Amino acid sequence: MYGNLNYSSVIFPILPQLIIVAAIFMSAMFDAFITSKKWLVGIITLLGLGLGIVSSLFLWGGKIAAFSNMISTDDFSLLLSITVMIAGFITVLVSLKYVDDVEPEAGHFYLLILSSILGMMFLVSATNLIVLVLALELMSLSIYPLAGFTQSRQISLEGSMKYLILGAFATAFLLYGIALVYSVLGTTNMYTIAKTLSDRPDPMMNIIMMAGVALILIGFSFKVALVPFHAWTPDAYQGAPAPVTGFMAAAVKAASFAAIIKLVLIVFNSYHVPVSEALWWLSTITMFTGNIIAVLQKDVKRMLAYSSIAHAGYIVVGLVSGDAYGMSSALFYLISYTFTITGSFAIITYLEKKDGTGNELSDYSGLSKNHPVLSLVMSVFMLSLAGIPPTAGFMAKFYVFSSAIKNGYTGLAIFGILTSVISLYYYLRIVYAMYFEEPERQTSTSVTVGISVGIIIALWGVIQLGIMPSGIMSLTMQSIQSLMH
Amino acid sequence: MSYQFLIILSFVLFSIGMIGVAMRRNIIVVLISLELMLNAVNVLFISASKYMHTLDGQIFVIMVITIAAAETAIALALVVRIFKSLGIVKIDDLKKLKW
Amino acid sequence: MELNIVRYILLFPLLGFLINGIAGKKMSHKAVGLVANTAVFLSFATVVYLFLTLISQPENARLITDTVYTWISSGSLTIDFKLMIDPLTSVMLLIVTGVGFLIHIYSVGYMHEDKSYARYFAYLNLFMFSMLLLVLSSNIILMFVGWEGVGLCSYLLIGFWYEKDSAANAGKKAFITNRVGDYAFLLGVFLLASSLASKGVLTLDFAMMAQQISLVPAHVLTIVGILLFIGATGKSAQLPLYVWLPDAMEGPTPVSALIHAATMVTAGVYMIARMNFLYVLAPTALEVVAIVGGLTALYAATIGLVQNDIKKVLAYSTISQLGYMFIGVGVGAFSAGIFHLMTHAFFKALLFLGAGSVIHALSGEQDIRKMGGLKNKIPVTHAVFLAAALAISGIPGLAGFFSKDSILAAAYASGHTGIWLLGFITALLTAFYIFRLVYMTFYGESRVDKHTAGHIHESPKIMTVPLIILAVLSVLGGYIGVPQLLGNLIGWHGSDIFTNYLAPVFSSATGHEMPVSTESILMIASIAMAFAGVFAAWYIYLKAKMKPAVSTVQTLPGLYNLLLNKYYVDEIYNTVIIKPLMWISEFFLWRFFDVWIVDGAVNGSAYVTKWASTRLRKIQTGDFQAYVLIFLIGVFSIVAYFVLR
Amino acid sequence: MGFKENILSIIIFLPLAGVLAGAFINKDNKSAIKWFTLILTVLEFIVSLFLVLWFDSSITSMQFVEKYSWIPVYNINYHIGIDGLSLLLILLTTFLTPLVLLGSWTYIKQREKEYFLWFMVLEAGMIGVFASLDLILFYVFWEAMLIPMYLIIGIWGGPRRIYAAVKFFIYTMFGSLLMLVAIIYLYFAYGAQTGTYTFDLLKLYGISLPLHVQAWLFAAFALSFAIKVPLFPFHTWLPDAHVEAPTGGSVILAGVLLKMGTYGYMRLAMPLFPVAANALLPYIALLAIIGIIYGALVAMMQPDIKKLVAYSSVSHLGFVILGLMTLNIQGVDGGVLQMINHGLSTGALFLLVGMLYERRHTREISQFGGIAKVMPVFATIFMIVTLSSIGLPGLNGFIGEFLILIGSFFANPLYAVFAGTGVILGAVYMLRTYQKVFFGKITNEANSGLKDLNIREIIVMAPILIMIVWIGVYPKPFLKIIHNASSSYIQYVKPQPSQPASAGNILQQSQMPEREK
Amino acid sequence: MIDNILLYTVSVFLIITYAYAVFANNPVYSAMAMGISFFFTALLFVILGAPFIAAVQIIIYVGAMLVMFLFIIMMFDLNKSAVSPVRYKPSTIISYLLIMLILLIGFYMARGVLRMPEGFTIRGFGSAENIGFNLMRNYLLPFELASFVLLAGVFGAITFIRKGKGS
Repeated sequence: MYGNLNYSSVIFPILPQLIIVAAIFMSAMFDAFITSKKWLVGIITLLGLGLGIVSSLFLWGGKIAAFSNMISTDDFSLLLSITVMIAGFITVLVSLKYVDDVEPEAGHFYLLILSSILGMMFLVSATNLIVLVLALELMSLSIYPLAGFTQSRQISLEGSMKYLILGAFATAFLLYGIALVYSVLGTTNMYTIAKTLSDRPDPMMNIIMMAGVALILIGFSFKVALVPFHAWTPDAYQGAPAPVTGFMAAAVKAASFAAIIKLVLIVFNSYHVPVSEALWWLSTITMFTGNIIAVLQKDVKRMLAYSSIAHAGYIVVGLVSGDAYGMSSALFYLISYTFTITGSFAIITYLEKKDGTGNELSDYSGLSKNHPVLSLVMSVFMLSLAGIPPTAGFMAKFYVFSSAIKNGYTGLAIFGILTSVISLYYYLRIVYAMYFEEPERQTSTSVTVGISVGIIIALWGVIQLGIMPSGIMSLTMQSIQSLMH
Repeated sequence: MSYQFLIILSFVLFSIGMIGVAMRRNIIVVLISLELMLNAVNVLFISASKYMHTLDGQIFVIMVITIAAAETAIALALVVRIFKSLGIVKIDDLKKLKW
Repeated sequence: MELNIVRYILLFPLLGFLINGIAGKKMSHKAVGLVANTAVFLSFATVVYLFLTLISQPENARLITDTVYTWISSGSLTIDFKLMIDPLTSVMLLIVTGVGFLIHIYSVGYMHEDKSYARYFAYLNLFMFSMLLLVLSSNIILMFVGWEGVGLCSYLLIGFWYEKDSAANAGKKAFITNRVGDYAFLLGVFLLASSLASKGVLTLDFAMMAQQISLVPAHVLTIVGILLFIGATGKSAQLPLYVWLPDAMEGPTPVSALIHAATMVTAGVYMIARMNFLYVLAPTALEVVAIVGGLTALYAATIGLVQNDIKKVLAYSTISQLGYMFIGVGVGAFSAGIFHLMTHAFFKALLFLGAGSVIHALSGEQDIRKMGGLKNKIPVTHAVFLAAALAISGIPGLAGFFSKDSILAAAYASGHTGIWLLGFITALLTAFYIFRLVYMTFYGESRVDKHTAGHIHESPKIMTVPLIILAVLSVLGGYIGVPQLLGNLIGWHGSDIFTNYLAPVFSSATGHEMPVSTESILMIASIAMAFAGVFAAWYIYLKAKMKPAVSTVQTLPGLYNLLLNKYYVDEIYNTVIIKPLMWISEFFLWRFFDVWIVDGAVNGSAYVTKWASTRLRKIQTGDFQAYVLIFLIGVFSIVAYFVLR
Repeated sequence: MGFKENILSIIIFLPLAGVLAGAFINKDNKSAIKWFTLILTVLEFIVSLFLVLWFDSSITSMQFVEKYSWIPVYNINYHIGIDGLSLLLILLTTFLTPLVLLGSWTYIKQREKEYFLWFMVLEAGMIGVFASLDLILFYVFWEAMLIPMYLIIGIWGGPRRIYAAVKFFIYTMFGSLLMLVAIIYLYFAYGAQTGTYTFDLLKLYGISLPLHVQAWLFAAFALSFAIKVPLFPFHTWLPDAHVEAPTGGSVILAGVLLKMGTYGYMRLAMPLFPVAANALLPYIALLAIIGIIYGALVAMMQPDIKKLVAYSSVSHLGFVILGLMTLNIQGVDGGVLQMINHGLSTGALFLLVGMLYERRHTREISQFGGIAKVMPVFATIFMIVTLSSIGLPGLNGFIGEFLILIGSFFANPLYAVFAGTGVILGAVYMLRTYQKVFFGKITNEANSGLKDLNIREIIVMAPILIMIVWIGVYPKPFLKIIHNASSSYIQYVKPQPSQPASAGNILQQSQMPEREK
Repeated sequence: MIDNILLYTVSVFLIITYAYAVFANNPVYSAMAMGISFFFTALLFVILGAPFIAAVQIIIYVGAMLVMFLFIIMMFDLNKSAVSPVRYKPSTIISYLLIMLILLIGFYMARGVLRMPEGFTIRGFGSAENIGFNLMRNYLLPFELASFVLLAGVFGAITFIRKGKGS
């Protein structure tokens, strides 16, 4: 009775996920057997991630629904899986030495990374709310401990604690929202929901339904840190160990935004009017608050936390416009942001001292004296964050704002532009700390292989997307298309 | 018995949990309130599944319980750690990170 | 007729300038002087040659042109680097190169111990170049190049001894005052050009303009004429822009002779003569020219009465003589104006050079109250100076007489009695102040202080020879323009060679006839005036040992001081224009507007951002409950938005 | 792919290649770096001379055009090409850069390698701006070029360099970002109108939009360029940037960067939105005139030479903009020529001031006096440059100012009447300064020992002086190059002669035929 | 009828226990109250025809979580340290008000619900067999994922419990 499962049809769609699972078990075993030199575990992880990327490339182009429509593997999910896996890849590369320095014998760091990536991969491919929630939780529950991973630091624990409780709180809201939707429609399958909604002659404005949609939106807005659900972000980012912060900023954002895109574009398409109106407000508030508060930050990680809030706002600008064009622009932004932010945090990781200090702006002054190349690269990342050509950040902003203008949200675009002028100030702040000020401390340690490789990958991404963005742009478009039918 | 009543019930329960999270200082109690909120969600799911005649609700509840369990595990571990290394049990004593 | 050698007139001084300017420091004084003088002499020779070829032409075909290249070409506006020589030009050329050459020679002696000798001659050659360009140019823009070029040279040469602040200031003053004039000049040119353009012909070439000028409405021409004339007042030191010329005496004396007496300052007169085709169609403008000229003549003469600096006296006399010239052109007697320009060039250059020789003799003393009785110590200088003085005061038979008389006659004939009267009085004053100068310098007992008195010496040959030549010119120069009236007495028809020679250029100008009787009366009257002036000077300053002068000063000191301080014009300009402008620029525009408004706006926005940041970050109190609160606010508002919309 | 076909790309990317190569030179081997960069930039200049060689000034269309697909998704192309305007500005860039490098030979005491390499990056960026015909490509170069300038000011600048650099960067960025929005809007508007979505400048010229839309878009462009120029109320960043920047920086800033603003007006803002341009033209002209007088007056009172020159730039650039606003051939020709002139003379002024600063380490005018005695050569050169900058006939400044003034007189006599006062004031402040610095007795002992220019510095100045005299004496070739560019600019912007014939119009028609040939 | 009475009584008790759990001063009491509330919830589930879930509820919540809570509380006797359970400061007051508002909206929502289907129970709908069968078929993937969630929980717990070099 249980026998007639067609295994190929089971294994194929989730091949990348399975590879990650395998990686998890492998590295768990290594972790158990190796007492020191945990970076070997990291190597396994890298292997797993590499294979995962390859396999997802191998699956590219098809659209397979599996597990009785629990998930569907399509270009959208694959593109985002690759993105998060790259983010994870860079993060692991960066933390190889870091983990051994900060928390020796803590090999399960890599396990947590892997399991969160697993969660993200299911999150982006889920077509059923159950899977969605489970994946989300898998991701979050692996991130909370990562955020508090360096227990020697009070701020780390504190950030993790706040993140955890608020996260659980948000999850409760999300679940309640789903429950409300379910209580009206009686199904949790996304496509069914979309169909039932669109079949109604009137886009059903049932109040419970609306509340459910709102709560679901809130649940995810929390994950991507839109104001006013951003409160955890600065604390968690500042507290978390540098590589993890990068990972959070890049991968978690990407995956959660993917989920939002799916919900907005597919599931609640019938509600796009109220949804995009709400998003309009959220994005304006977010861009404004994030950039304004970041201006005076002294701690680089905290500054980048606020900046990541602001960037979430810019991505939402893409969502506001609501059509495939805008969505793909948001995707592009996510990808470019992933490269940029992981790269920046690779450098921050390198500069962070064992006791977690070394993130003050003053620690960056005169960096270009000792590390000309490093500071040059850092400036490139900063300029990319600020959206100055020829970097990925510019192309991303260009894409997003053009989508907004195309759909008649010129005001939003102008507002975004103005806030990004503000953002220019604090990104330049880092640049001129590195170039114009006199060095206060000597960082003599040389850059490790892992970090340098990670930086190189990130830099490649930033430049590539900045100068030859066409390929990725079409990919994002294509993946959005694959999502829509 | 009416569907509306059940929904309202779940909502009331959820809100009480919410109040708890919003106002209790003791981390443990905050966690308890979170559990209660999730439980309220479960109530809604079950009643919905009764009225919708679909099993998704009930399955969902199982998953929610699982999630709750895992969450609590981590949370409590973290509480222990914080208590041991910082001696803090009141959540608003965690104020090192601000601005 | 097209002759390519015209350009050589310009080329030689330019070469001289370049050689002396670049290599001069290395070369010996002799070499420098040689280069400079040869350059000028060569161009003088070329001029003479061309002059001969010109007069060999028939009356109506006296025109030599030389198109070097197209200078500016923008759209339909093309400005050629084109030179032309017609009778008017040829006269100017002869004056400029001739007098210029003499002054060059003189300078060799005068400047011989100056350390920046090469620089001096480089500038001088550059000046020759610019002046010749001004004269030769066949279109008004090219003329403007020369116009500004001479301005530059005068700036450089006035400030030649730049270590003296007074010199540097004088130079700057000259340049800027001229700029004011040039501004008006350019506007005039633009107005002319645009009004021609609106008729479909855009040209700035004199000949072309002369043909098309009739297309332009009269009132426009009047404005153009006045604007151009303002330019002329700047260059030729007329009211109200004359202020720079007296200060210009800071420069070396030969420079004053060449630039500020003989050539440059007459550029304005030349320009108006050149533009006669325009002015005859704009009588109002001519009116203005004549009136300003007359007023200036009298005004400057009055100031000249009381000045004690020998060069200052001559400076004011120059201004007043220029006024005469403007009267001449202003009443439409262009040839008379030019004639006076020529004679004035001779005797005024002579006066300056003579003064220079005196100063040279007294080793730098310029105050005539510290002179006197030099007659026998420096006889040659005295002689030539006297000749020039007689010439300028219009004693019959000398150059000045003929030119001045023809101007006055023309003024009267054209019915400008008032202007004639101004000129008439000025004649008296001229004779008076110039002989005051002569007597106080050369006659009476010496007031020279002792140690200079020791080594008073006559200037060397190289300086005196040019003086003598100029003296001859200022005595005989007038006979090429003998008024027809006198010509008739000796039965010499066409005695006024000069006017006839220039006639083709001024064909458009209409001469006025008047009865022989009136003319002869006028002539006698002015002769009387001249003698009166001379006699008055003799009586006051020689016979009565200046007691009358002193007593006059005592009786009305106000008037005396007014004159002595040049009617306080400099002070007025200073307080009315310069000071306020500076104040506004510094305290309003810069320190207030730029700093507080323009800059403040930008910095202000930065401050606002920072302020907002400090306020806004306060919501991030590390307090968990606060976070939950913010969260709940968000939840509430969004749910409310969705549910209640 | 051939030298002649891709010469523009070669000119753009040669410096960048040089930077890549130069990055491998050991940073302690200073002379090697200096020589390397100098030789490379000279080579660059030589290559750019081929442009002149092959430039056909008789055809109106763009030349040396290269077009490769860059971002097909958006139909963004790597589309470059030049006309007379761009040609001259590119030449100016390649001409000034080596001189600047030679000029900063010994002045830069720290981090030479970065300095010289950044300058080559800067050069590439500037040339790219002048060459690109695709709006996005233009924008990319436009902003990419800010970064090297930011660093040059910030690292090697004066005491308040950070303030100046940040102000420069953010203020410029503010304008250009608004322009970006306008560009994108234009893209979609054109697409909606014609169905083909493109950023191709030459295509976009054809677009016709309702006035209010045009007005907004034009405002965005105009603001961005006005900040760059800088037009009167937007000049606040200029004095700071100039004063704080190192000599080389100031030279390039004044010489080339400011021209990008005027270039923007002529290439983008005006021709893209002719209707709005014509509507707003008087106001821009007004600002330009205010700038002329204001700049001159404020410059007159400055105690710091560099600041004085900076404000004088405001005045001169006012002339340029005024020329562009006249919309008749003389004015526009003059405007373009004046861009070059200002680049030369103000660039030279900054070089000279730098030389003085290197000797005395102060720029306070009151600190000097009587310099002419100890530094005759320097004084002479300074005098020539001063004269050129106050527009003395026979030097380059005059040609430009004359054409601009006569053009503006044709457009509207009042323009010339007010702008003309700038000529007087220019003489006032330049000569005052010159007198205070060079004339009089040496009062300050520190000045008595000053050395006159050494041979290197003379070599730096010589080419500029030659150009100054050349343009002044024989400007025809330059005007010839400019002519087609400016006449087609006028054609784009000028409302076709429906409105009453002004002098300008007639000039326009009178020289139409010669454009056909 | 019986159902209704049962339902209402259960819900009343549920609310009471909830309230007590949230407002009790002593964490131990809160925990106990939570446990009791879970019992009532289970009861409710049974009424609503989900016996299996009810069982799971009892087993996991009461059997695992409650014990865990109590264990932690006892181990570090956190109950002592909880002095003033509720803080009355502006933020709290505001949140009170907000929550009241939300409650109002909630009732408004509930009132707005139209055309509610009539509830009736199919035999064995919520039975262990049915659910188990479905878990193994349609819901295989969530089931597996749940296991990973728990795994992640384990990792997380390890992270914090193990002797880091910080402590």
